[in-house]
Amino acid sequence: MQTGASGTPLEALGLIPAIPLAAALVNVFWGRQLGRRAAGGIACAAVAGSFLLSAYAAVRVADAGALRDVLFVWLDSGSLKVDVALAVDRLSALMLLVITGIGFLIHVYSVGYMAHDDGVARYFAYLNLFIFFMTLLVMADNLVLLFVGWEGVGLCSFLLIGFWYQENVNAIAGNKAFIVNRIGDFGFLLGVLLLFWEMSGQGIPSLDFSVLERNAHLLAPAKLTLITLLLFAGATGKSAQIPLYVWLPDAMQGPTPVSALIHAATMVTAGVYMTARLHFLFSSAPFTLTLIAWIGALTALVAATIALAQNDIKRVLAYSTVSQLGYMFVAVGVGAFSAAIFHLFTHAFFKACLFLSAGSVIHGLRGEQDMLKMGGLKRYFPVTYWTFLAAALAISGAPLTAGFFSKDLILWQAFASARGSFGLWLVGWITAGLTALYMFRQFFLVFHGEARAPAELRGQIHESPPVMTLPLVVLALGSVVAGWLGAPHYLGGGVWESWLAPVFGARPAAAHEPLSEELWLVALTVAIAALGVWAAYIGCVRSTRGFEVSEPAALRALYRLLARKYYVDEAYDVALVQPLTRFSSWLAASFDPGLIDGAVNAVAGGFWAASVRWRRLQSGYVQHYLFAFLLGALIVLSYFTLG
Amino acid sequence: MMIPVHYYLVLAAVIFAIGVAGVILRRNLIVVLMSIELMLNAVNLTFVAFARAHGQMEGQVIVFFVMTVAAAEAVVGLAIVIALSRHRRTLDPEQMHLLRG
Amino acid sequence: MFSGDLTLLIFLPAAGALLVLALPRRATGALFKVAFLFAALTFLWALKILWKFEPGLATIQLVDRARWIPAYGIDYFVAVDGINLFLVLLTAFLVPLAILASWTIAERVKEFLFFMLVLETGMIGTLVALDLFLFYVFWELMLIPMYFIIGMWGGPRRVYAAVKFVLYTMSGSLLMLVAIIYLAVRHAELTQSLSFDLFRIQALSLPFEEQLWLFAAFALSFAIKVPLFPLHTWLPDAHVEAPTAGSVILAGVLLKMGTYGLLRFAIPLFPEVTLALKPALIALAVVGVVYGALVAMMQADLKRLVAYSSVSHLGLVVLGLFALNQDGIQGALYQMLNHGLSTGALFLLVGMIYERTHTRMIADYGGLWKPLPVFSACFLVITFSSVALPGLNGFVGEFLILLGAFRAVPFWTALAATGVILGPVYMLWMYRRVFFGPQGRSAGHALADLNRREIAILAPIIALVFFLGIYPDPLLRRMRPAVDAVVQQIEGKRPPALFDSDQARESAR
Amino acid sequence: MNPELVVFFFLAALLIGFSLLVILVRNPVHSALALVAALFMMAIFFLRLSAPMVAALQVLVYAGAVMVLFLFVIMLLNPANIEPKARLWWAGVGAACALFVLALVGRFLTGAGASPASGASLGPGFGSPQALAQSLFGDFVLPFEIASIVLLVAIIGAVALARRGTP
Amino acid sequence: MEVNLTPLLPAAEVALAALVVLIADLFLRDDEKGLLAVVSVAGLAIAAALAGSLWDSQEAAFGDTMLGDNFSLFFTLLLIAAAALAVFSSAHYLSETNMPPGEYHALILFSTAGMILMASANDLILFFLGLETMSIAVYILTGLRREQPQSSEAAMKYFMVGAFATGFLLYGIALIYGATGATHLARIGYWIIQSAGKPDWLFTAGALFLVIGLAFKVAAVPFHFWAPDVYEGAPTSVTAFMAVAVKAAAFAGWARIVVHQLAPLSPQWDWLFWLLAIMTMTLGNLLAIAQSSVKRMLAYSSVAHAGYLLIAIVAGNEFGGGALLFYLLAYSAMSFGAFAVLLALKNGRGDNEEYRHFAGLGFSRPFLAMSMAVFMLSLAGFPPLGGFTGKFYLFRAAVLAGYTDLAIIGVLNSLLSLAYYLRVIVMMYMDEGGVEAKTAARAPYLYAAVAVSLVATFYLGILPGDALELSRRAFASLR
Repeated sequence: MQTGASGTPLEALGLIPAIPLAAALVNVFWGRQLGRRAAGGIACAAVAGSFLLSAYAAVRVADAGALRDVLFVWLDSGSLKVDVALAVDRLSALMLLVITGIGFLIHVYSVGYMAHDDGVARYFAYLNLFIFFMTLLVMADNLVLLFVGWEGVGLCSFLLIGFWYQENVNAIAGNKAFIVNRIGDFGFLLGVLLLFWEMSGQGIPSLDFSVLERNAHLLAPAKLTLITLLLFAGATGKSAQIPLYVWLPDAMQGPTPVSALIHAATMVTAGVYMTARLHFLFSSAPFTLTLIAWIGALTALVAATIALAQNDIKRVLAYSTVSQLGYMFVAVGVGAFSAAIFHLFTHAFFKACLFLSAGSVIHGLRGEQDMLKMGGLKRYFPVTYWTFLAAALAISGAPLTAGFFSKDLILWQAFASARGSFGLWLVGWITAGLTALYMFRQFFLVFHGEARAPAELRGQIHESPPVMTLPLVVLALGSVVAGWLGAPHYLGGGVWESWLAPVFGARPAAAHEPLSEELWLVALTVAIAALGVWAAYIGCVRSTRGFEVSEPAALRALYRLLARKYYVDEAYDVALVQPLTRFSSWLAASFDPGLIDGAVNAVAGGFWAASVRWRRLQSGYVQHYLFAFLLGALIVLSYFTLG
Repeated sequence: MMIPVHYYLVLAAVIFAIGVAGVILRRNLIVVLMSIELMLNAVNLTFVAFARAHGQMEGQVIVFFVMTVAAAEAVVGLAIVIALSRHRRTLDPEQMHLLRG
Repeated sequence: MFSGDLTLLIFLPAAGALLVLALPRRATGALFKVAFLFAALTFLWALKILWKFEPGLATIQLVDRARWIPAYGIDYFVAVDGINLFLVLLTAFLVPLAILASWTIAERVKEFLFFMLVLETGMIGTLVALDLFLFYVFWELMLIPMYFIIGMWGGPRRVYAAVKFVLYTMSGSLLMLVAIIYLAVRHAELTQSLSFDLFRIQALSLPFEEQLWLFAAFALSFAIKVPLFPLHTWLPDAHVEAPTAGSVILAGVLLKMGTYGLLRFAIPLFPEVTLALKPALIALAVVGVVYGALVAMMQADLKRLVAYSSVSHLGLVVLGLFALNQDGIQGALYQMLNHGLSTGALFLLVGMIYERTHTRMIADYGGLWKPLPVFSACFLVITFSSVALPGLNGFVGEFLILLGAFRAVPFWTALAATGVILGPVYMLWMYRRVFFGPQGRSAGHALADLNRREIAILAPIIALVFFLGIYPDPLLRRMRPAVDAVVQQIEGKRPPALFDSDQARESAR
Repeated sequence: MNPELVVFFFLAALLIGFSLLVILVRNPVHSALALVAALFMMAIFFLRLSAPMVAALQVLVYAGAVMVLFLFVIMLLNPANIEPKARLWWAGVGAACALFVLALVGRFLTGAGASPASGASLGPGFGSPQALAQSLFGDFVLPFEIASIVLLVAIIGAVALARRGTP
Repeated sequence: MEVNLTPLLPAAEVALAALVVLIADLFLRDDEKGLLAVVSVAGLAIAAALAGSLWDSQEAAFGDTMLGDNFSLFFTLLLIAAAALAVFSSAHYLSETNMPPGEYHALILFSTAGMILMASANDLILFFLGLETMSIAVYILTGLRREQPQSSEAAMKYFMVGAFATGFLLYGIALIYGATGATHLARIGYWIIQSAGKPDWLFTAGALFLVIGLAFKVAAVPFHFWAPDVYEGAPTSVTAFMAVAVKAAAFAGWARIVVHQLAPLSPQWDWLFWLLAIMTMTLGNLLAIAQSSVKRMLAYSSVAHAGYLLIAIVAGNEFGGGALLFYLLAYSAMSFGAFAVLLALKNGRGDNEEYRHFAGLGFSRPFLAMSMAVFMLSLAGFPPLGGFTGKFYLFRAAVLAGYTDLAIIGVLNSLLSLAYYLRVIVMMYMDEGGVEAKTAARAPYLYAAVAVSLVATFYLGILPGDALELSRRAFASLR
């Protein structure tokens, strides 16, 4: 405690990550012997245990403010001391509940989804490991430990994306995810280092959050801007923002529950969590905040437009995730951290629900993911249809659903808060329309219209078993009602603001603006969302071609541009990957063996050649030797004539 | 008047040089041996001249030893030449370069 | 002062070597057992030394000291402190495993084991020697067994690799010999007493000009061993050709000798020059980090890839050393252990797969996870240890290095941190091509997963990988005082005016 | 010009001439004869330098014994064997030898002042057999004995090397 | 006249043994010639005992021309050991090559006697006679394998160059005599001091000629050309003897005359030795690299080692002297050992002295190969072997005397030398084929000689303290 961190000690805190870790180890070592059911059972039970503990912790937090458990000294280099210290405050308690709660549902769902897979033990081991790292991430009491969780979830993401490793695409996607994330982490790490030495320069050699928070004001603004920019670089990687969002769509190669858990509900929000956790740094770095807001807005817009033209059921959702994360960063950028977390919370429900529903469809269609081969599935999927619809409505911001509350809160903050601007709002607003459009395009393409599935498959399409649909229902319910926690004041207000107030401080109320203005904006948003739904209906139910327009040429080009994701992957390939590869193969094939090793070998060869050449001096003729003797004598005697 | 001692020295040096040249240039081993004798004789001359200059007998005694050694060397040298000639009917040292490099 | 603990540790393997020599050639089983027994005993004894080691002291401990060549003031002088303690342990830990990994060697077993044990004596001796002459003797003694191990049990180009290894290494160390002699002579001149004692020579203050040359000689020798870019090309050849055990020891221990030497000798002996040349060495180290990674990326041969990754990793270690602060040096020291474990393990793993498939070409592999799940999982752990995943050992060292280096040279550190990106690029790319995807050509062989012996080799390493990643404090606590002593040695010294400009800039920051 | 000097130069010219003959004539027998002559000239110089005993030994040992040996060997080994011409490096060797001589001679002449006195007064019997013998068996008895060993070794060696029969 | 013969005893005893051998040779049947070796070794042993008993006695005889100081005793013992080893190791070789054993042993002993005289002589004439005794005997030994044209050719070359060099050496003695009126080293030294360290041209010329003659004996570049040919052509046992004993005796001369007595000249002419040392090391090592015969490689290596030893001559001070003597010890052990291994490879089929004959030796003849490897590594200067310690002292002496440049060039040369020493090991352990194991020589004495060299190499490397002290004291006894 010498670092001055505060919090009520709670020994049991360590169990929250420990239980899933233990379960993961059990599955790693004995999973195959235990059999499928046991493997799944252990995993689910572990997460359930964590959830219960988290709930307990949340209750305790409500009284105590913050809980803390220092396990042991991890690193102590003399200047820096890092403890393995867990802490739970209201923010992390919330995150824990999301992670373990939604995590539990997804675990349960996975039991059904992965029922026929060979690697089920491995799957659950990874999944539990993920829960471990994710809980560690949110419970970490210092930046370094947070980084452990941060990288750990990256590892699990890598493992799970490439879960079906025998397909090269999957493995490649896993690599891409990890490496792109590492690019962000590079910045993050530098940010941590810079932060530490700056603090150290102020006599506060610590990376504990509570210590940092108390002393953040000591940092020079310029340095602070640099630090936050570097940290945000990490967030762009983890939370898939421009320019590092490219890995997330590819990450859909993993099993669908994984996409739901890691690539929608939890891991990708780690960046948002991190900025929220370090809100005291970010909020005093105006430049960074502005940048974050605009990057978020731009990401939201770009991803939404791309989502319009995707035909893979999961990719649409992936881009949707990117887009929604953009929203969260808009909120962060305008300093509305609690709004960001609120959207994170609601998003976890509806996006998990969407993914799992999509998974249910895919499961029922034996792995088919192309929406152009679906259509008219409503009758095959009675439960999934409704859960999907609920979540789609939520994400589109249908009034009184979860998404409605959180999105409107963000848009309002973007418009009205001190850092907000009309431009930000406008982008967000347009994106809201696009969101409804692509969501309902997907909805209609999948569940309505004519059935496009191959005839031989049709007989086998079936709704998923209860073990899968039950979590769906829970999540769908969440998608609809979870928003009330943060209901706006004109609807009576929720507990959200007050719950998080100890963490972020009382939000500088944007409520100077008249209520009417806020309502107007809500109305505008709802209107554009409705427009989006309508357009989707026109485009997909009527024409069934899913916007794949052929006329006129300009539109077709636009469509192709979107379908090809603005050629960003290709551009990265040409601008970064290829030059690097070419440079590196030049180094490996020419420079290293040719010049560097060549120089070494040339020296050796030179001596050999000299030896061979100079051997001829030794001609074998004795009189040559004598002559040389004489010359040598002359050299010796030259001392005499010269000296 | 006496001849200055360095006259003898110069003479000896010249003879020595001639001997050296003979050793290096002649392509008959026996003549080479003779040239070596010339070199040794030049040394002897030097010794004797110095003995005279110093007025010491030592120099002359040394000449005696040098002669002994020269004789011994001549004997061994000739023996080697004979041994060599059993392998090769030639006295030309340039024909003998089995060993080189 | 002669407790004998360290002496026993040094010469226990040598005794084993002699015993091996005495056993009949045909009894390969007995030979292996005896050699393993001695290596294991050495490890146990090293553990005892760890036990006896008193943490928190900056001074050397367990000193063994006796006159050796009194005429020149040469002593047999060995001791441990926080700097070499764990490297000794690492050595004693890796050798039994390397012997265990060589169990499949069928030819010339006796010679092989003999050389392995002699090598161990050389390595431990090098690490604990504190008399410059003694150090040099052990330093060179390491070379010969390794030369034989590469040359006799290596691959097709083993002779080239072995000779290159020796010549390259010697080209540096011979100059160091002159520097050692020079130091001792100067010591004798200045103090009128003969000694090769490191600490007494350290106390000299030689003119900068002289220090510069001496440092150059020491640094060259160590830089080759490290190997620091651009002196690294012997390494890939040596690694590719060496047998598994050779690669393990080479990567695991021998390379550390370079960085250890820098820390133990070059830096404290010549603090002013160290400060003056710091920028140049850091630049080389950082170039090495990036260069090694880039070249590793394009390697087709697994061993070559790992070899170049060593270049990259050790560049980072050197960066940490020349940060010249607590964090950097401790990180570097810690990273030496990590690299020893993870790269050693990588070579073990490559050796195991090579025994099964007789190829090391990445292109021949693919989809190995399917037939070899346990092996693949082990490989995965080590891969991530190598790319410094937090929670595994590599991270602790890398983080501390970057932490320390960032304070000293932020820009260069940022550049070096690109290793954070490039490391996974080549390691994971390799991993994917070997273990994921459809099964490759090598699948034609009947592939059996790890047997018990192999698991016994890997299990302790993996356990340590986790332990060192999760709970590094016991080690750091023992290293810290000694590292502090080195840092203090340097602090307060400054290079002469000629080199002063960047120093001034730095302190102004 | 000093008559003594004239004599010196005359004898010196002869000595040099014979020496040159030794190395210049093609026929080894002629060389040997020239060498005999040169050795005689040398003996004359010894005499002039107050070393009569040495001069006598010179004639006996060299001009007598050693030269006979030389001639004997020449006869033994094919005398008709005509020596091939020397090669181009004559010039180089000539230059080297000339340089060599110049290096010495130049110094000897210019540095003459530093040379020891040329005319130490000599005691009676200087250079006589008695004087030589006294030195030889007095101060130089050990070298004398060793000289005998040298000769012994030479004899053994000559026999070992040159004897006939299956080696 | 009172004559003290004590210091002469070892040399006289060796010569006496030679005579006994000669006489015994007449009475022994061919199958009994092995006794000659016994006689020789016995003689040498007695001589060694005599020399040992004289240690620290500082005897002098014949008007101080013959000294029994520790320096000469050190060399006496070293040379006797070398001779004894040569005798020991040649039994096998002699029977394989039909060299006449009587003459062989007698000549070895005579030359040893000559060498002892060289080491003990404090007078240039005595030194010269010792040198000639040695040289003539060795010329003959070189040509003793008469059925081999190489042997005769080597003898011829050695003889011609040797006689040529004798001329120079003598000329030098003559000029020194002319300048100083003396051949006695102590008197010469006194004269130098008289001339206040600035001796005149005559003396300097004489000293330079003397140096040329000595440089020939140690095969310093450019007076080395004979060495490779002669070493290669001579019977291997003689080569071993030559490489060790002749070199040691010549360096004894260097030490006593150049380093000690002419020390006042050293500031003036050290650059000359500096140059000689560098040229000798470098050329020797360079040319050794591309050889195909191990024997010839060893010859070049011996040239190179002469270069290293010249470093000590340059360093010149007391440390240089001690280092010189110690290095000679170490060099003798390892170099002799290497040649002894070559001797053991001789079989009915041939000499087996090429690199290719060493292929796979590590497995067909493990002991020989292991020894050879040790000798090679020692020659290359690897610790903890004698060669390393020796080099260490040499370089230390150089640094101490301010010649750090020489030390650096020296170590770089060591690096160069590694290239060819390692090649032998490569052939033995990393290649197959070569000499078949079946023809292993049954030569216990030879193996014993190898083992002795091996032990000495290790001993001088690991526990050099005593030998070093011995060397230091031996050099310090010069007066």
